Amino acid sequence: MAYRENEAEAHDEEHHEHHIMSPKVLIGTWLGLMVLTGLTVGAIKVDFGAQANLIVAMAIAGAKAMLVCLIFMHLWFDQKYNVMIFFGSVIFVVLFISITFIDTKRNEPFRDAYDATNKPTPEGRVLVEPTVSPISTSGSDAAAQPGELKVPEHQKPKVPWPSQLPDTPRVAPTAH
Amino acid sequence: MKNFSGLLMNSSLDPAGFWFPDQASQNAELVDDVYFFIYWVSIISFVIIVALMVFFVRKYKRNKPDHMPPKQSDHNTVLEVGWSIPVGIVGVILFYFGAIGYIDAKTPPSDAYVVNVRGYKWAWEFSYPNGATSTDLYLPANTPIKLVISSDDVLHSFFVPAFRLKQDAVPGRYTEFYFETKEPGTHHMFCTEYCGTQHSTMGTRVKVDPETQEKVMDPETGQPMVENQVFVLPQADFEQKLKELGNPCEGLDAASCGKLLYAKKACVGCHSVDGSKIVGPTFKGLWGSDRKFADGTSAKADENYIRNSVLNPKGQVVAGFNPVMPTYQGKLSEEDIKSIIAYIKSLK
Amino acid sequence: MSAPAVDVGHADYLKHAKGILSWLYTLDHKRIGVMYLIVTSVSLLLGGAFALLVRAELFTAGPTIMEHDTYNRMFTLHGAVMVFLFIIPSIPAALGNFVLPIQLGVKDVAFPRLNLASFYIWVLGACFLMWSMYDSAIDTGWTFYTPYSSDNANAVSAAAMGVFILGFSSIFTGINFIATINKMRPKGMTFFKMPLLLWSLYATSLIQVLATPVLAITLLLLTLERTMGLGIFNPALGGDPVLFQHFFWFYSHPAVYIMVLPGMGVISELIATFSRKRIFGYSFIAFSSMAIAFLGFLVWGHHMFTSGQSKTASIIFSALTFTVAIPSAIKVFNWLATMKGGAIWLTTPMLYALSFIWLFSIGGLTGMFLGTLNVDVHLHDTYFVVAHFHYVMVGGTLMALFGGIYYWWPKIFGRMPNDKMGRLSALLTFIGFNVTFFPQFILGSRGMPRRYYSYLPEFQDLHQISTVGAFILGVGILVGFAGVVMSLKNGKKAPANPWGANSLEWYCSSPPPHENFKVQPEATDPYDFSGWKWDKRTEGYVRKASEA
Amino acid sequence: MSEAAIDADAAHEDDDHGHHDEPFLGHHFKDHDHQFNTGKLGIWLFLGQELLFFGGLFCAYAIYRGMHPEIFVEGHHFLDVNLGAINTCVLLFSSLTAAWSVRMAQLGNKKGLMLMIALTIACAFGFLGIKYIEYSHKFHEGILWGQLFAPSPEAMEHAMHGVEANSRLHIFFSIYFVMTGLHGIHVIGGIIAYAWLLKRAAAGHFGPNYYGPVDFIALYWHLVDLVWIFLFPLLYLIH
Repeated sequence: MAYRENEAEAHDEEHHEHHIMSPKVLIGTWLGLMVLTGLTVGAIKVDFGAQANLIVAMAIAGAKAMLVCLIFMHLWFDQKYNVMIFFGSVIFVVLFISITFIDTKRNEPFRDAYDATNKPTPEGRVLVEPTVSPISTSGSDAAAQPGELKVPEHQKPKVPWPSQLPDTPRVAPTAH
Repeated sequence: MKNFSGLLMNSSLDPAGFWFPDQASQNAELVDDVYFFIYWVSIISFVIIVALMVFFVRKYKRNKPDHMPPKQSDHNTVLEVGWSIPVGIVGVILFYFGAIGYIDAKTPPSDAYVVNVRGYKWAWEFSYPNGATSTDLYLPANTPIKLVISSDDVLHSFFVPAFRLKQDAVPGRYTEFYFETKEPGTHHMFCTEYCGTQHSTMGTRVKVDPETQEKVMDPETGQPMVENQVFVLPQADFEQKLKELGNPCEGLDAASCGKLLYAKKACVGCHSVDGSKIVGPTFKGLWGSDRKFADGTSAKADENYIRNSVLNPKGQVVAGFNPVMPTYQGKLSEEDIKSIIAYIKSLK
Repeated sequence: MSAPAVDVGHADYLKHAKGILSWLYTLDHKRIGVMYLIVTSVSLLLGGAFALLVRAELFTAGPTIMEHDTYNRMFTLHGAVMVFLFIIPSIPAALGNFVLPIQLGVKDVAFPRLNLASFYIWVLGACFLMWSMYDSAIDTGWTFYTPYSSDNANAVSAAAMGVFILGFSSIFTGINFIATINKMRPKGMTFFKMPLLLWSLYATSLIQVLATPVLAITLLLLTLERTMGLGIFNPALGGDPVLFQHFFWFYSHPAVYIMVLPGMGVISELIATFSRKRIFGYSFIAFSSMAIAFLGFLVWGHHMFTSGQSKTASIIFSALTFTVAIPSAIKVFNWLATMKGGAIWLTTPMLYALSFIWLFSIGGLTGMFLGTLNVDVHLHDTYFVVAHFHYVMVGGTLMALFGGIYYWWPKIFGRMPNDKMGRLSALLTFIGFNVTFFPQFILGSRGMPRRYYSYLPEFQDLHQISTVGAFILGVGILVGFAGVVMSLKNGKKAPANPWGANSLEWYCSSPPPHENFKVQPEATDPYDFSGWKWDKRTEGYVRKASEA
Repeated sequence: MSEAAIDADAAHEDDDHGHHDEPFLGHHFKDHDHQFNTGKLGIWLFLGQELLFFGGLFCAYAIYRGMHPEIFVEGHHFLDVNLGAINTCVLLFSSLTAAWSVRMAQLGNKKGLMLMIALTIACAFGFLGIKYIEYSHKFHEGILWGQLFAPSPEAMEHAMHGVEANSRLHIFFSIYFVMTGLHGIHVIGGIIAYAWLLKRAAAGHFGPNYYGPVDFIALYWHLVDLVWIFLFPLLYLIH
């Protein structure tokens, strides 16, 4: 393998160990995975609180994933670059999910307000009696809508203002 | 082309007038200031880059194919870091002022006057706190305004260049922005999020006579007239306008009221009254005719049929047309529908 | 270090095997590269034809030559064909496939079958896209925004599946390039001795591998939404249309760098070769490619400042956006510094490279307007944006592609391209491009929204200038193609190294032999041009006697 | 299949210019190690893109779970934890056999290799069988995705005990069916790859010098397992 000696930079990288897993390690890992599976199923009997439940479940899944990655996929013995690719991809997934999540979470009130009057169902949105005024969702003061303008009493609204919606629910157009 | 050279002449006196429409909101001032800061930074950088490029090309020309430049300098870390720093500083400045203006436009004061904006294919509908609605936007002058925007069908985007503001109308949620109007004036508005066939007519557009489908010309200037605009009115005029909008059909018979609604509620975009086919079937000769539907059934065009077609347009799609019409449930009252039926009846 | 001997005398790859089947079944990266070059060029002409129809329609304010719906289909097809069929595969898959293994001195890319598979996946994806055109043609814009695309009678599903498939072509090319560069570099070529084109292709490939799958899943969900009523993006069913935009731009912003990074790599090669001077700030250019690739993943939200995205997210994305300005600026400055004190030879490829710098500078600088939050709120979705990204993508990629084609054409086909036509084409595209797109900055600032079939009369003058420019640009591109294609018939026979460049591809004959090199040569210093002297007889450069 | 393409390439045999003494060594590689390392890098890159591909679905999951946690609590009542747990065990066992098949190939044990591959394929079919039971049960009760979500009153009563379901419940099932469905398609892809491998193993292609394809397909199979390791608690184990 003459080419290796000449590639100073790649010397260690290219050295492949042909690591063979012993039956003990393989079976042991598998047993570990089975135990963790039992643990995660068992954990639903215990309530740690809504957030903590998810964290416990994900922690166990993470531990199982690490076992599979490091031993079954022999990442523990693999070249550094392959490890980097895999965990690099994980980092990009996390970035993608977390940034999108931050945005969506912060917009929740704007959607909830809309849902309050237009309920989404498999058949398409259905108008319902509103419980909150959408105008109040911006975070600013809800009481101050019309400002100083005086509206004549006799003028009845022709089109429902979001806080004055019709009594009967109606079915909005469906997607298809 | 004549106009363009005229505009160029103009620009030497007033670059803002060349690049931008009027400033009609407090927000516009900051936007323009930041814009022109970047504008000058860009022009200076660009001139330097191109001047150097041209200078090098002329000065360091290859005289003969074997000409080898004597010095092969390959890097200079101080220089590299040095020219990155100004880029970074400009970036920080721009980010700061951009964010300030943006946060401002997203943070309405509690006493802002609220107008609801609803986009649908292919028109805007503005509703005011008294329940009045309009297809033009009327705003009081020198007042803080908050627009609460929503959409009935697909994404739209409400854009008023003179306010330097735009915001998407997203179905399933409310979006909003705030600004403060300045002096009374008339401005354009647009839809800037692509929304289908008539996207380009959703907003200020050239006025077309609903009956002849001809452009309407301004008798004084000879230029085409436009409709669907933003009117910033003095406070008193604004209140007067709101009253009128509250009851558009006052004093009109049913068919005339229907004709008014036909224009106002954007029926005009898809249904002609002269027999031509636009997006939907024409209204001319509709009344009493036999309608053949895409699913093979048919019906006679009577009150019931028209009412159904308005409220549940996808239920009975006439053969040869696409089911694109949105429902007008909630947008037209029972009275309105009767007026429209009367109008269709009158179109023999 | 002794330089590899110029390798001449084996049967070249074009003559190695005959018949159409020897092309269709070929595993040779050079032939695959040539096939990509042909199909992407056809795509460019097709997309260009759509563009001219769009511009012709916009010549007058009202209806000019087509209906609303036809216009909407034309601009959508222009975008979809140009982005997915042309820009993304053009430089990496066509030029990259040809040049990358030879620059490494290897016989082929790491996975030749996968390479051919990528090509046929591309063809399959393109067929889906064509079928969707034949069926009813999409009118959603190339961005497929929901809910317009989820509730639309047109052939969106077919087109979305086409783009889904094209994505896999892109992913596999990326995998192939990364594996090749990582594992098959010749003796003596460390990462920091690679030609800069390889760095930019490496960065591009990383983006292709990491971003494209997200587009794939997005379009799959969109298709399922349309065919099976899934409702993840459709607000009528409780879905979130803004979520679609997050998904879409997580791919499509990095995709902008898939489009422009390879172009930057080509320009780095051209500037150094034609200045006959070591590239200035090698490691800064190399790192800036990687920095752009990484930062490109973190700024997708700047396409969504007005979309209903939250304030917080917009502010974060705006801040991150400005960080991309630094590596981009570094590249431009380094190119200028390379030219300083060089021996500049104004060949056709160099003219393209210079117009790249001009156009890319405008594209980059106008990016600052759009990264600034409150200014973007005004400019978003107007012609300003249209002009900006055309300056980057067309000014960037198209100029670099033509520069690259004229530069490597002698290597690919063994014929010198027609220099006069090349220069004419460089001039025409440059003028046509600026006349087309500069007025659009003015239009955009004044508030002219994009994707408009008709517009207010006051915008008409600028639109007419733009349309005239588009036709000049079209002529320029046709002349450019004519200049190279005609050389196949009557072009002068190309020497092995017509430009005096020193990366490995210039060490094998033009066109290269079937397996490039009998044995993998040792690495050369790609930016040391001193070993070559002009040879009058072949009108090319040959190794100086002392080293030959 | 893409992973098969990488494997095929790692064994790129080209009649006119291969290494004539080495039937499975590509002409452009220096030796088997070089070929193996390159192929391995290729498959890891492929797995990286698979992660991002599933990442989109996990993102959709995270968004909706963040917005509407109630639909996940309600939705999981419709799923059978026992079947999910059994399927997890089946997949974990197949991962063991997949890892063992690599060991067998490295040792040059042809019979053992074929046995392990056959066991892996059997587990994959077992997994799909159980999935079929789950799916057909749901189809039967009208528990479908998105717009088609129309559960029978009995199914509703069984899961919700008379409590009115959230109006967005159908989105849980959209996510459930897309995630498990795409995972199922990956399982089918794995079966095809393993069938190809079985044929080559029977022909005696693999040994200590050349076992790249066995290793690469096992890596792919472990990734399919990894995805399920997360899907199981995210979809079935909610409370």
